[in-house]
Amino acid sequence: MSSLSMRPCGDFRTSYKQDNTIYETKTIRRFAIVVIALACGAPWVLDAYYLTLFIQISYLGIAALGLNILVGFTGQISLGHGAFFGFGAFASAWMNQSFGIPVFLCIPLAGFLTMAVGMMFGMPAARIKGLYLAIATLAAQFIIEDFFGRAEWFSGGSAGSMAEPISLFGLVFDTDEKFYFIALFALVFMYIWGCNLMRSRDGRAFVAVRDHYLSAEIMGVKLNKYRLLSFGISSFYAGIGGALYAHYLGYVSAEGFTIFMSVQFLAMVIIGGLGSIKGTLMGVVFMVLLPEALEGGVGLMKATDWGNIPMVVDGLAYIKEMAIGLVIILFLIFEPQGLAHRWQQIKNYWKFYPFSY
Amino acid sequence: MNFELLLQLIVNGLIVGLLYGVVGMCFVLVYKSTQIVNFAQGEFLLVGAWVCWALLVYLQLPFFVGFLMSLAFMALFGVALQMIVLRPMIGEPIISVIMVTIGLSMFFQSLTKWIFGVAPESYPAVFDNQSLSIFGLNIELAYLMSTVIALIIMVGFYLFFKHSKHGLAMRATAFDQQVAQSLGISVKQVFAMSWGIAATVSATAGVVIGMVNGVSDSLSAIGIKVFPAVILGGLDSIVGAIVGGITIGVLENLAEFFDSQYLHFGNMYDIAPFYVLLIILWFKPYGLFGTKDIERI
Amino acid sequence: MTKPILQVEQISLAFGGVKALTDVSFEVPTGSVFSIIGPNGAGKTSMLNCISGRYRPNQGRIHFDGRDVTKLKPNDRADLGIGRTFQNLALFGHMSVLDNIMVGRHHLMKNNWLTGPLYWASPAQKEELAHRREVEEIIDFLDITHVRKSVAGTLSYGLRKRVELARAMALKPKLILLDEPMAGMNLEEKEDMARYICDLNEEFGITVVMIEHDMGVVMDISHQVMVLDFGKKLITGLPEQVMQDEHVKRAYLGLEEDDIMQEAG
Amino acid sequence: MTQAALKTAEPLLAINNIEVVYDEVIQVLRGVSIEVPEGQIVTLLGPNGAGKSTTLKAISGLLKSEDGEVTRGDIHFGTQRIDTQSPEQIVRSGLFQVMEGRRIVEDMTVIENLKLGAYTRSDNEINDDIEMVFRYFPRLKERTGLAGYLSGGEQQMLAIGRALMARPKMICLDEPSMGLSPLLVKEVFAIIDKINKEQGITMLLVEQNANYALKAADYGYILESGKIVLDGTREQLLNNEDVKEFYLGGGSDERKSFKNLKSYKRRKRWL
Amino acid sequence: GEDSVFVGHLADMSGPTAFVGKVYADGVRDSLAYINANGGINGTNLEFETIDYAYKVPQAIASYKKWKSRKGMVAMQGWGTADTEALISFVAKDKMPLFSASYSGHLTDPQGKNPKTKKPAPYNFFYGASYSDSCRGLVQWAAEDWKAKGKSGKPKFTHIGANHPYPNAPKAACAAYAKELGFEVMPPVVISMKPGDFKAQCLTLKSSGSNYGYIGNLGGSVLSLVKSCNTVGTDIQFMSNIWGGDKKVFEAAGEGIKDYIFPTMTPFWSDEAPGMKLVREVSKMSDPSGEQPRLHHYIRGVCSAFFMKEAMEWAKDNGGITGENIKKGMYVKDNWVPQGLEGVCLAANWKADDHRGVNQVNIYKGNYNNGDVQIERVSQMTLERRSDWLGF
Ligand SMILES: Nc1ncnc2c1ncn2[C@@H]1O[C@H](COP(=O)(O)OP(=O)(O)OP(=O)(O)O)[C@@H](O)[C@H]1O
Ligand SMILES: Nc1ncnc2c1ncn2[C@@H]1O[C@H](COP(=O)(O)OP(=O)(O)OP(=O)(O)O)[C@@H](O)[C@H]1O
Ligand SMILES: CC(C)C[C@H](N)C(=O)O
Ligand SMILES: [Mg+2]
Ligand SMILES: [Mg+2]
Repeated sequence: MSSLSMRPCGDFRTSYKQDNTIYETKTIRRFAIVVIALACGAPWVLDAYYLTLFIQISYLGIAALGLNILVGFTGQISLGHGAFFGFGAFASAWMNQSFGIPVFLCIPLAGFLTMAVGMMFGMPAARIKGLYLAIATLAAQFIIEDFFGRAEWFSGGSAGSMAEPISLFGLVFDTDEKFYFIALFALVFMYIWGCNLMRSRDGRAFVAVRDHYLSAEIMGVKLNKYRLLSFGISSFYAGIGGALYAHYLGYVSAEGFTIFMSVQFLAMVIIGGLGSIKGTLMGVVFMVLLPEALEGGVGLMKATDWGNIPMVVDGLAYIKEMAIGLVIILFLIFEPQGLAHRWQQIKNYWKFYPFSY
Repeated sequence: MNFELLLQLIVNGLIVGLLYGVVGMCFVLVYKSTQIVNFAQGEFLLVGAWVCWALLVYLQLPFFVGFLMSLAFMALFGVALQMIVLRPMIGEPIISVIMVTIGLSMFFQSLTKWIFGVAPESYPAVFDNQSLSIFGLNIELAYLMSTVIALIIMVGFYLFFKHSKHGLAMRATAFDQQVAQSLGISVKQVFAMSWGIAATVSATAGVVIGMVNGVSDSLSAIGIKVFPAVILGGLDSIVGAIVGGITIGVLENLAEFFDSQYLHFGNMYDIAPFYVLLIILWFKPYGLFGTKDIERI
Repeated sequence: MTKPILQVEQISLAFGGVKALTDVSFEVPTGSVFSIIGPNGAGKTSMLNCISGRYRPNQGRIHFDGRDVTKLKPNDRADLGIGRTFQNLALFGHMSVLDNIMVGRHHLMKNNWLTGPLYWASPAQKEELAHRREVEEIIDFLDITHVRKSVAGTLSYGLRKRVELARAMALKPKLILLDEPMAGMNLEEKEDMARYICDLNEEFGITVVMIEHDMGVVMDISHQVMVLDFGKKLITGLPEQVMQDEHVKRAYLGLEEDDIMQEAG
Repeated sequence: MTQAALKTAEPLLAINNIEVVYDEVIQVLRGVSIEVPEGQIVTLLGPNGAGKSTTLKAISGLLKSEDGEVTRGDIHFGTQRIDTQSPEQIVRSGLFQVMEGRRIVEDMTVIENLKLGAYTRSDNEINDDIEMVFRYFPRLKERTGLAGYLSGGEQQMLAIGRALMARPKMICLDEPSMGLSPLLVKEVFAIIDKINKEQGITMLLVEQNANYALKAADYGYILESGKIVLDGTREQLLNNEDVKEFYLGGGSDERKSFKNLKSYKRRKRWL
Repeated sequence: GEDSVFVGHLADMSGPTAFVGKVYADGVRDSLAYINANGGINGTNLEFETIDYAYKVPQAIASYKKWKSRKGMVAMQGWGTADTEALISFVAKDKMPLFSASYSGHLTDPQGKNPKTKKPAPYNFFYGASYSDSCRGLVQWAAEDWKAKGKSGKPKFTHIGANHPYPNAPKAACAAYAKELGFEVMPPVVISMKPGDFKAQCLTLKSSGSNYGYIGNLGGSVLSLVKSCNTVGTDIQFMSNIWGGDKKVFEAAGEGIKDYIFPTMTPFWSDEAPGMKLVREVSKMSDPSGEQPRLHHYIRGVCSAFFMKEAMEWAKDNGGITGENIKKGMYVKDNWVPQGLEGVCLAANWKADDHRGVNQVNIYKGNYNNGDVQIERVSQMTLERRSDWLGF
């Protein structure tokens, strides 16, 4: 019962080091390495469409991981993540344009700049809790969005701003095939960073603050520092994601970073599984592929007889939107704890197979 | 200083604010009894307004008949929604439930667009005279009607929560669903009731706004607009929702005043309430009337 | 018993009209087991909250280890070496038992959000493992090895209490505050718990302040007992002395003298 | 009362060989059968994690909200089968649970909490019953603030008082004496006894304080690791060597001191 | 040479601009289908796909990439300002002509000649006068109107619109020109893109005594503005951009919309023009009855598609239908009107260094009287091709 932990059955470790790894078993670790190695070969196999999807997954995934650190691990809801994502995009473009800082440096710098902004807006977190805080971040969303439209010097105002492609050692990452590697590297790096964060001191402090902030404080955790810091780190991730997005697209428009985007990030995190790093990635993949899959479904529907009546054809766009809403609803009804949880249950099931308990 | 403009803006703010207050109350009602932050609140307005519009335009019903019928429909709608979608979520993590309401909002927004199109439509004229002059400001009669309705609804809400055992049950459910169940409270019933009421009252607001500005998918934006109002007042305070709503209404208009007269920043009308919200929360972390969480260990 | 590690001077605390504590003073000698008993609502937990920093008393001072800590934040007091457990369990429900206990090491560790994520490329790994080793010792000591990877929230009540104790011990405290450590336990578990408390007091030299309603335990393992009633200090003394006090008997134990020994089991 | 006599009396509550699984994988109860005859007090003892609270939650239908499920066996209350019913139906049929850890509604006042207890009733004697609760627990009357600020003992009293407000046929109490001062433990058990005697309310009592529990009860079960390992009448259990040693303290006549315990474990004979 | 070529079509039929997006998209879609059904590009089949990207930039980019890599797209019909601008550098790099419905002025400078231009847009084309130029035309009209009404003093001009790229696109350019023409330019009034209660803003307009208001938004918010301002009782002459005025707006606004000024680039559905025959044929592609009246945005979509078609035909004869050749094809003709659309599409001139295809604005005035929409032409303006207006 209680000793029934989520670990493979016959798995013995002889040192704490082995016990402290990110991956539960050697097999899984090897598997992860093989997947990454295979991923490196993707540009030679997949066409740009798939690469674009992957690149989307990567920059959104990085930002979503940041949100999960804030929402899932520290327990503070943010409705302003889209705006922070946008801030990172503009900040990186701005630093590159205005100060001529090379792009590959601008990206981390944008991360830190966004972190600063995130912490500024996270300041109320020291005093405000729960949904009140969520709405305070909603305010941040609108205030920052308004700022994008207003601050010509920073964002180019309504005209938007240009972002140079990344170049490193004379290599310009301006095609999908090339950018793919940047995206892959960034994704892997930021995910490992996240995994490590969560298994070290500050990561634990975040979770402690989420689970029981009063006792966390008594255990020596500086409450306000960590509440603020989690905003900082989550914005840092958002900033990095945003900056990648900017230099991938080559152009940043003030229009893109709406409350809808923030909500989408939340959906990714919740569907993936709050407080799960692996889950975040699953959620992002889900949310990126869903519209694409539905697009395919819509195509199939048009081909059928009943699908070809005018009411349906004219409404396909709405049917698609409705389907996205519906899938989210159904998904959460049947899997309210997210994909990560389902994954865990499947694993457990097989672990004990054929004994169900 | 242009006092006339200022006065007119303030009156305008009061009246629009009252409407925010009514929508905010529904929001609070759902929150108070289910802990759910309802992101589909705006869609209640939307669906209600479209249904009423359809009854009036297609079936040519007299206004008050169509209006009451759409309210009845919305009560059923709220209950059904709760039964089909939210009931299975009872006991699940609150944030997942909130996400479900976001999904609902996407769903109904697209559904209404599909059925009714993206073009705004006007209601048939209800009053002979569309507007009335107060302090030199013309105010739509529909708004005055809504003021009366709002006041009635507010008193009703107050009595309900203070004196009926259902009010108690709702509060208990909000505090801890498991405990509520153990006391014999049917969590499902409580949920159904609060969603039904919220949908009905919101639809009232939807119809009123629709009469003034036309019905279109943007009605649902009111759902976002009441967030600052509700938070300002305190998430779980009915009185707070009203005060918050009126405050936000007046604030918007004051922001417009100072912006247009002095600052010329542009967009202050929409954005200023959020600045003020941040400032107020800094000093009153639970809004003006929200109850503090009990922090005992 | 040497000089007091904790000195509480004339603490008063009120919540609105409720006077939780009135003018309470006492001293806890270094290395002792000091019990606080008293009827429900007497202000015992409030007293612990004042010591650990959760409540700020309206009046009075608290000295710990020669320092005035009255105005310090809870986390700073943890740094100084005050650990505690809670009456209504306050574990980090979704964390594993191991992580719960590792949080106790928080103030002793140095790696942060920049060095931690660089795990292998920074001293973080070494530090984590070193602390892990010490935590495992505590886990061993408290006999919770078998649940160390379980999620704390799913454990049974008694185990959770033990994990709380482990977490408090992980702080390396000089003073540990225990709020009803035996509540909800059966005899066997109480015995275990009593043994742990004695051991951590004797072997690790940690001073213990304990609130407990089980008179058997209180009498057997404490060096001194203080009785609170309606927020006021009634008496401090050796366990036997306190039990003899007429007022205590009536207001708290509700027993005749002979019953005490018998009932306590 | 003999065991035979008990068995013949038609039980008010009958649990038949139930198994409970949490989260689809964690099995906690492995075939538990318990009978509670009308008008009696039955106690359920057992170490931490044995599954006592789980048993109670299975009875009151609250398992579902914790991702738990009764996968085998059935539970009857009177003539109804209740393991398929919703918690509120169960309460309405007269079975009330006082949950572990008090669980009062912290942001309501004492009176409001009591009124909540009477939620399923529609008569107008509620105010009389509030007075009755105040007679049992006089100190609650003085607490007018929010219940969240009551001390632990006061909260426990409120929880029991709230159960009385429902005028149930049967109350399941989960560790009512936890965290109470000796005087109050005594009081609470006295009140439990009084309620049982005066109002004839049947009780299923989960307790750690075996001394009191067995004294109050007519019959007892011992649950370990999800199985009933022993049951019997009060006398039988009080005289059982193992029960004495592991639950009551002092198998022999001498009471051991907590200070000088041996750290070896003795084997229980029923294992 | 090729059997078929692929054209991608991005449309917003469900997003925030669907109010007109659907209408315009139908025009493009029907045209492409019509072209295909009638011999394609001189025998080359015109394959196309319409994707509703709901005005979301990332979705637009993903669709673009998909078409580019999988379908070998040679040209694209696009929609909004945000996505078109996001695609500028992609289409430039991929040599992919993009015909958008974003008339943002800074898409008109293909070589970055004007120092104000942020980013040259060599592969972007649109049919119609830019937002800036239409606004200039309206301002010119306003200046004449002011004189004609015999008013004295400086007329006051106000830009009204959301703080978004699309309404903002002509803001600075138009204000500069208004000042040139002797207007007093008031601080802009911001109203959201969504319909709402704009009484506060109308009170501002009223108290500032603004005479001419340029509306940069579309559809619903225009309606709300007109309604709110009527309630408040402003005395302002509204002039909207091309998306803000059409029959549907008047019908939805009902009584109360008065002397509302807006520009067009094509005739209306009920107008008679030689080219309208073809337009009606095109319309039958999705409405076989041919009865459904189409808004003028639809017809603009038709023009956009047929200009592209003729450039493709040229390309086919001059080295094959590739993006690069289509671009060249756009520069070949002067005063170019697609065949069969005479009197429908205005004569256009795209040049390698100047993508201001059309510099003409037709200005209309609309009214709603007892269930009847009355629209009359009030003026036609031809804008100078000033070099400092290129890309601005
Ligand atoms: N945060 C608070 N706000 C208001 N009143 C409080 C608060 N904390 C404690 N009290 C009140 O102070 C008094 C003492 O409470 P405390 O929890 O210290 O009692 P206790 O001695 O620990 O009792 P128990 O043995 O039942 O735990 C109680 O009457 C309680 O209601
Ligand atoms: N929601 C849950 N999910 C998973 N496991 C659970 C859950 N609740 C309880 N358990 C497990 O079920 C077992 C029995 O728990 P239960 O609370 O019934 O014990 P108990 O006998 O009441 O113990 P105590 O005396 O400590 O209250 C424990 O091992 C516990 O870890
Ligand atoms: C109607 C408008 C919002 C769309 C337009 N094509 C644009 O420039 O974005
Ligand atoms: Mg206490
Ligand atoms: Mg239990």
